[in-house]
Amino acid sequence: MAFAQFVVNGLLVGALFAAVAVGFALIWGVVDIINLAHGEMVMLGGYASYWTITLVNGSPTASPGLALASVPVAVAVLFVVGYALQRFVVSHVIGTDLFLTLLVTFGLSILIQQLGLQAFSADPRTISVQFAEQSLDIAGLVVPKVKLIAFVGAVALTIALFAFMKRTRTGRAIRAVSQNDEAAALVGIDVEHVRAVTFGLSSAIAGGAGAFVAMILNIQPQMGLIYTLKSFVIVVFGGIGSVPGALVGGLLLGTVEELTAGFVSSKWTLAVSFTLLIVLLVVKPQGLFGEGMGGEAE
Amino acid sequence: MSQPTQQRTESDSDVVLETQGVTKTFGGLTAVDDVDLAVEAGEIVGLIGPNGAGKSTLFNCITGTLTPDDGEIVLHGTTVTGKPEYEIAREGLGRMFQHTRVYGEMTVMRNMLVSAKRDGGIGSVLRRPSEEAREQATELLQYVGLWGLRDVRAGRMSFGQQKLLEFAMALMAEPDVLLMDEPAGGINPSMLNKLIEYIRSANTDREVTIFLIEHNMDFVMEVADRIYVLAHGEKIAEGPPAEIQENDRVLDAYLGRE
Amino acid sequence: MADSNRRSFLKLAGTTGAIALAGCSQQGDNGDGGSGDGATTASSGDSGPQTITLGGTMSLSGDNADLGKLYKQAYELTIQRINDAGGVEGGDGNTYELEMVLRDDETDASKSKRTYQELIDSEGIDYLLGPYSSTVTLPASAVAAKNQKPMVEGGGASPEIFMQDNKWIFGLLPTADKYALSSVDMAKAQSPSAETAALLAEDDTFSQSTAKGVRAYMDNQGVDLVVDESFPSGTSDLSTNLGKVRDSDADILLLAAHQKHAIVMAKQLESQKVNVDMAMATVGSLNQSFKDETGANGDYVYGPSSWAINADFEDPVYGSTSDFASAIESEYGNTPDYHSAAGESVILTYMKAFEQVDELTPTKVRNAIRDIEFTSAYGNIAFDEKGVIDKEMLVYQWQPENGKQIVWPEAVQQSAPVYPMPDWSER
Amino acid sequence: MSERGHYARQMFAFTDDHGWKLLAVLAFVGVVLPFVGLEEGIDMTILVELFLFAILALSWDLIGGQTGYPSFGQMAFFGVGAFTTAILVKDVGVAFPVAFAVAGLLTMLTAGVVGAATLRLRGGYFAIATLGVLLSAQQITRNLEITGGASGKILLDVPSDTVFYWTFLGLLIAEIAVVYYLQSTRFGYVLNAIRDDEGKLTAMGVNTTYYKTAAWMISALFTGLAGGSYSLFNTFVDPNVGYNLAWNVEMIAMALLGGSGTVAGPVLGAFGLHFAVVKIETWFTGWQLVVLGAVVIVTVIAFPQGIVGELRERASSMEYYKHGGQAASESPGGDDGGTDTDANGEHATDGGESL
Repeated sequence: MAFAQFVVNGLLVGALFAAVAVGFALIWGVVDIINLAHGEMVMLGGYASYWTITLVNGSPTASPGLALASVPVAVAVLFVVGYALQRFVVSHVIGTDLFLTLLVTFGLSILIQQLGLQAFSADPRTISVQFAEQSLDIAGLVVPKVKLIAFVGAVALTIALFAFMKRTRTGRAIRAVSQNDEAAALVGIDVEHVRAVTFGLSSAIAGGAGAFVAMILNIQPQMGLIYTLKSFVIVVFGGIGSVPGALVGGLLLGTVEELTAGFVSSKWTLAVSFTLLIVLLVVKPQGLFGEGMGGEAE
Repeated sequence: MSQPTQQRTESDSDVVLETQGVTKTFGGLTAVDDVDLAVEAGEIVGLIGPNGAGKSTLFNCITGTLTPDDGEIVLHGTTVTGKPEYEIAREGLGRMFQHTRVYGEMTVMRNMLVSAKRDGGIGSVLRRPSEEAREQATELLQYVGLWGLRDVRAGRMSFGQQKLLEFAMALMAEPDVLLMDEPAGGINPSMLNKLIEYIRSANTDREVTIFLIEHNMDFVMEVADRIYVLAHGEKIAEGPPAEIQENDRVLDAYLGRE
Repeated sequence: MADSNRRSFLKLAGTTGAIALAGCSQQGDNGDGGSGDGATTASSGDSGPQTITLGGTMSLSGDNADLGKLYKQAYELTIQRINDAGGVEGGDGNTYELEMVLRDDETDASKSKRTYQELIDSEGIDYLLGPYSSTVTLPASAVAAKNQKPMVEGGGASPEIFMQDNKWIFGLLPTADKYALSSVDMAKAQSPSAETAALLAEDDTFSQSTAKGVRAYMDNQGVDLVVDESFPSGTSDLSTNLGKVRDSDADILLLAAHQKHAIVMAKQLESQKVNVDMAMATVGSLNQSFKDETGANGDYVYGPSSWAINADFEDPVYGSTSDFASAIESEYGNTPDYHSAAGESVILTYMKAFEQVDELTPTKVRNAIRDIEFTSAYGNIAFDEKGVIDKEMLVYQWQPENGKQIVWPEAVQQSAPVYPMPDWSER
Repeated sequence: MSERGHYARQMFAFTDDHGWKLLAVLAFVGVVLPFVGLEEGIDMTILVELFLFAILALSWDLIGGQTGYPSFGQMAFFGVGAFTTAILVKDVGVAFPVAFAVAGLLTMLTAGVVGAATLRLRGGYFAIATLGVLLSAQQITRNLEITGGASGKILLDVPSDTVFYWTFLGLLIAEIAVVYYLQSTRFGYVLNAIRDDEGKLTAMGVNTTYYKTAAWMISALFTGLAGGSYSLFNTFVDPNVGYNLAWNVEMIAMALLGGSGTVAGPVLGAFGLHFAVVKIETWFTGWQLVVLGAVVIVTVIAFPQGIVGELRERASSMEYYKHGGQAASESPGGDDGGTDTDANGEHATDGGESL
């Protein structure tokens, strides 16, 4: 029973990590940027949702409907933020040395974090979702309602992204750019625009995840780093650049962490996931699911 | 083993490079299928075949980049199959790549010096390159006409210049056998004759046995003493250029008649 | 707080550094700016009142900026009030205005050595304000000792700071190992008396010190520790640990961590169906922002404080504790907590010491601080031989009817604790 | 790595000269300063930090810039060194020089083990694996008894700042000398060739494993020795100080902004950026990180090849055209090959192996 409970805890929170990491993987796969400011997108998404609710209700307490309605706001705001960042900043270092892109996104990360600090103060904030703090009892397992909502929401975001990539013209253009940007340019795709859209999508999904983080946990200007680091682990689990791999990787990371917390001790959770990251890279660099899954969404 | 090997037993002492029944498959597709061939000292041997015939895969098996699923690679009479790539190279096997590869951010001179055959033990690694190496590099650069560019970053030069540099680098290592993957590819016609001259003189003056893949038929027919033909991973013909040009199976393979 | 003089001094210091970098030998003019007891305090020259500059670093950005802000407010307002009232009447007969140079250490312990050295040498500061958080305070206190400058701090509570035989450091917070003790006392005294406890501790210096202190204490008091878990600061979700608490049937839950985790605990107690008689968090559970964010889930949660906002202490600058509280509130719009009060008393400690010395030197001021005894908005200020204030923690509880109430010790309580906390099914 | 980044790493004849001059000036000034009035205090502290960051940037550059293995976890070695001396000096009671030596040895050993596992990975994979090493080292240290756990180690009974001034100065001079010397040897050539095209080098008969492992270990040695001195200098080390994630990025920024793949670049980059950080902290208190973030972004975008690299690329261009450029070895009019260069030549050497 304990085992099942830990797995459930892991999956519930893992879906959020997954939604964050999916964006990270997308931008890595398509634009070839390791975005160290990705965690900050989660943070901004959380605040977008928080302030939307506060604006409507006067306090960060929301009915489940309003809470859910704030998610698209976060998604939209972060899409614009991501699009602009790519267009005006990151595009300058596309295709250069790996570390130049790392430095620029690192610079963005501290810049956004510190501006967030000035704008929002360092106080942690959280959204209270009415009637949703209680738990369901499913076969003896404790399943918090708000986490269930977030779980479904995070998975839905991921699937929406996946469908977007598969079904829409823009999605196809993104895949074309990821496979061969020069060829894509030759067939008339505006590569710069597509990259910016990809950055926007990546940030948007992270922002949506951030809204859910604000509901089930809390948000703070400095919260981003840990999400960026977890995204690294997840992306390695799932295979670098793979969107579906990131989803599975996120669920897996959540589960591994909660099992570690449950059966060993919570103080070892991060040590275990970072060590797993190294081991996996050394033993199976293509990720747990091999190239098969990786190829699809790229 | 298979027949060709036995046929040439009397001349075995002259064979420097030999493949015996080499087979390589990738996920069910057989790229190289039971190929026997032998290159004798002092020869210039061509390897031709339509696209996807398995020529580059065979090269990669010989150099140790890939490990064959079956068969043996014999260099100077010793089996080298399964050895690491760098060890095979040290036994006298040089290689030039299809896409020219030089060390783009190093100067031309350093490209040459780093390609020199290593002499001595660990200590020599921690010393400045020897005078002999410098002289040899100077001579080779003058020979291929790049001496004036010795202090230029190699990646800055034109494709043709890089190709010449790669050739000079290959000679710098003093190989016994040099594998060249499409040396004439991407070179403008005016340079082609120069290249033939360089290859010939390397072969005669420096006693380098040359084994080359080539798509440019005029080029290969002119330069090679002997030619092997691969199609669909199998060896379908071998012989002097004149014979190969007359060979029906070769024509079929190239024209897609089967 | 910056005047033009300081700016130009600073530029000069910058130039010196640049010259050193360029490799020229213009080094003779530094190093004598602030060393030794006889050094003069930075003065604004002319004929105006003399000034004493206090200097230090604070977590103005970085992980603890929320608390760093409280100190900064208290420092600034107190200095302003002192100057408005005519300044400090020095024991040497002069009147001094106070100034302050406050740098940002980002709660980064690798910054404090250089920054404090810079304050001493380049800014000529003789009287140091301590930083926030134990990790930053440790190297900073070593700089103070080495340069023989007193440092009064209201933000570093790890007992290790005061175990180094450092005669120059004075702390206004009870040490971290004491933070959770009075909560245990309280739970022991209730009916039913607490017999088992769960302890969840963040893995930072401060929280680990707190955990260590309370662990030993509970062992001593015969409280059985049934869950004892640490978690990385980066952990965002406590549900598995709270699940352990639920399954262990512990009577009380102690969370040694900061506000971020206090909020997560308050939210997840309900969803994880944890019913304990007492749930307390060591830091961050008593701010108004904690209650604002957690709403009804924050009800009944306990927290320790070294200070009571409604206590009635006399204060030489503000008048009384409540005057101090309302001054901060009207100036900055947020309610002060014990961090603010400790910050205020850092300044007052210096003021009192300056008043008592016949000559303003770091050593004399340090000696005066050792023997100091006065009352401020924070309470009675006096230091033990290690340099720590002798204070016990009060225990507060958020009560749905009355708001935040002192519930322990009984002698000063405003309301009786609602103990046990009601089960979630009954709320 | 490709296009713009690589301009930073060429024309070594030019650097040889630079390294020599830098070494001479630094050694002279560094040694003379204490005799003309440099005393313990803020100037010495800042100088020690400048030396420290120069050591770190140069260490990173040896593996990241010269060898092209983009380490993103170099601070792991700093932490190993820092905690080794902290434990040895405080808990075992050995003298600083002994602890210093042990720290160096232990760091090299660690690098050997880590390198055996990770140096097979390329590009981004290697970067993440090394980041993983740093992060798990930090987490593990946090949970160990011997390292003082989250509370770290307080080290008050340590040598004076002057001792550390000489230690860091000596380390920096030694490192510049080592890197400068290695650049002119076959070893140095091989490292650069590994960066440019490791596959080619292997095909030419070089066992690259030895070379890159050796480079990694030398780089780790200097990082570890710097860490080993720093924990005592700082009088305090905990997992956040020893495995400082901000420094992990700063040292790379310093190397790249100065001009990676050179001797002078990382050293000057470290001096410049750290000095800027010190000033920014004083001038923009509370907003310092905002300014720092903006400075990093703007500098990277404005000078992608680093400051020294910028000078270098100009020198290389002049050299090429001085000797006739493309025409040097090709018959007139035959410029087909030339246009091919950027499309094929560059990508084959630069883009082929990354990620």
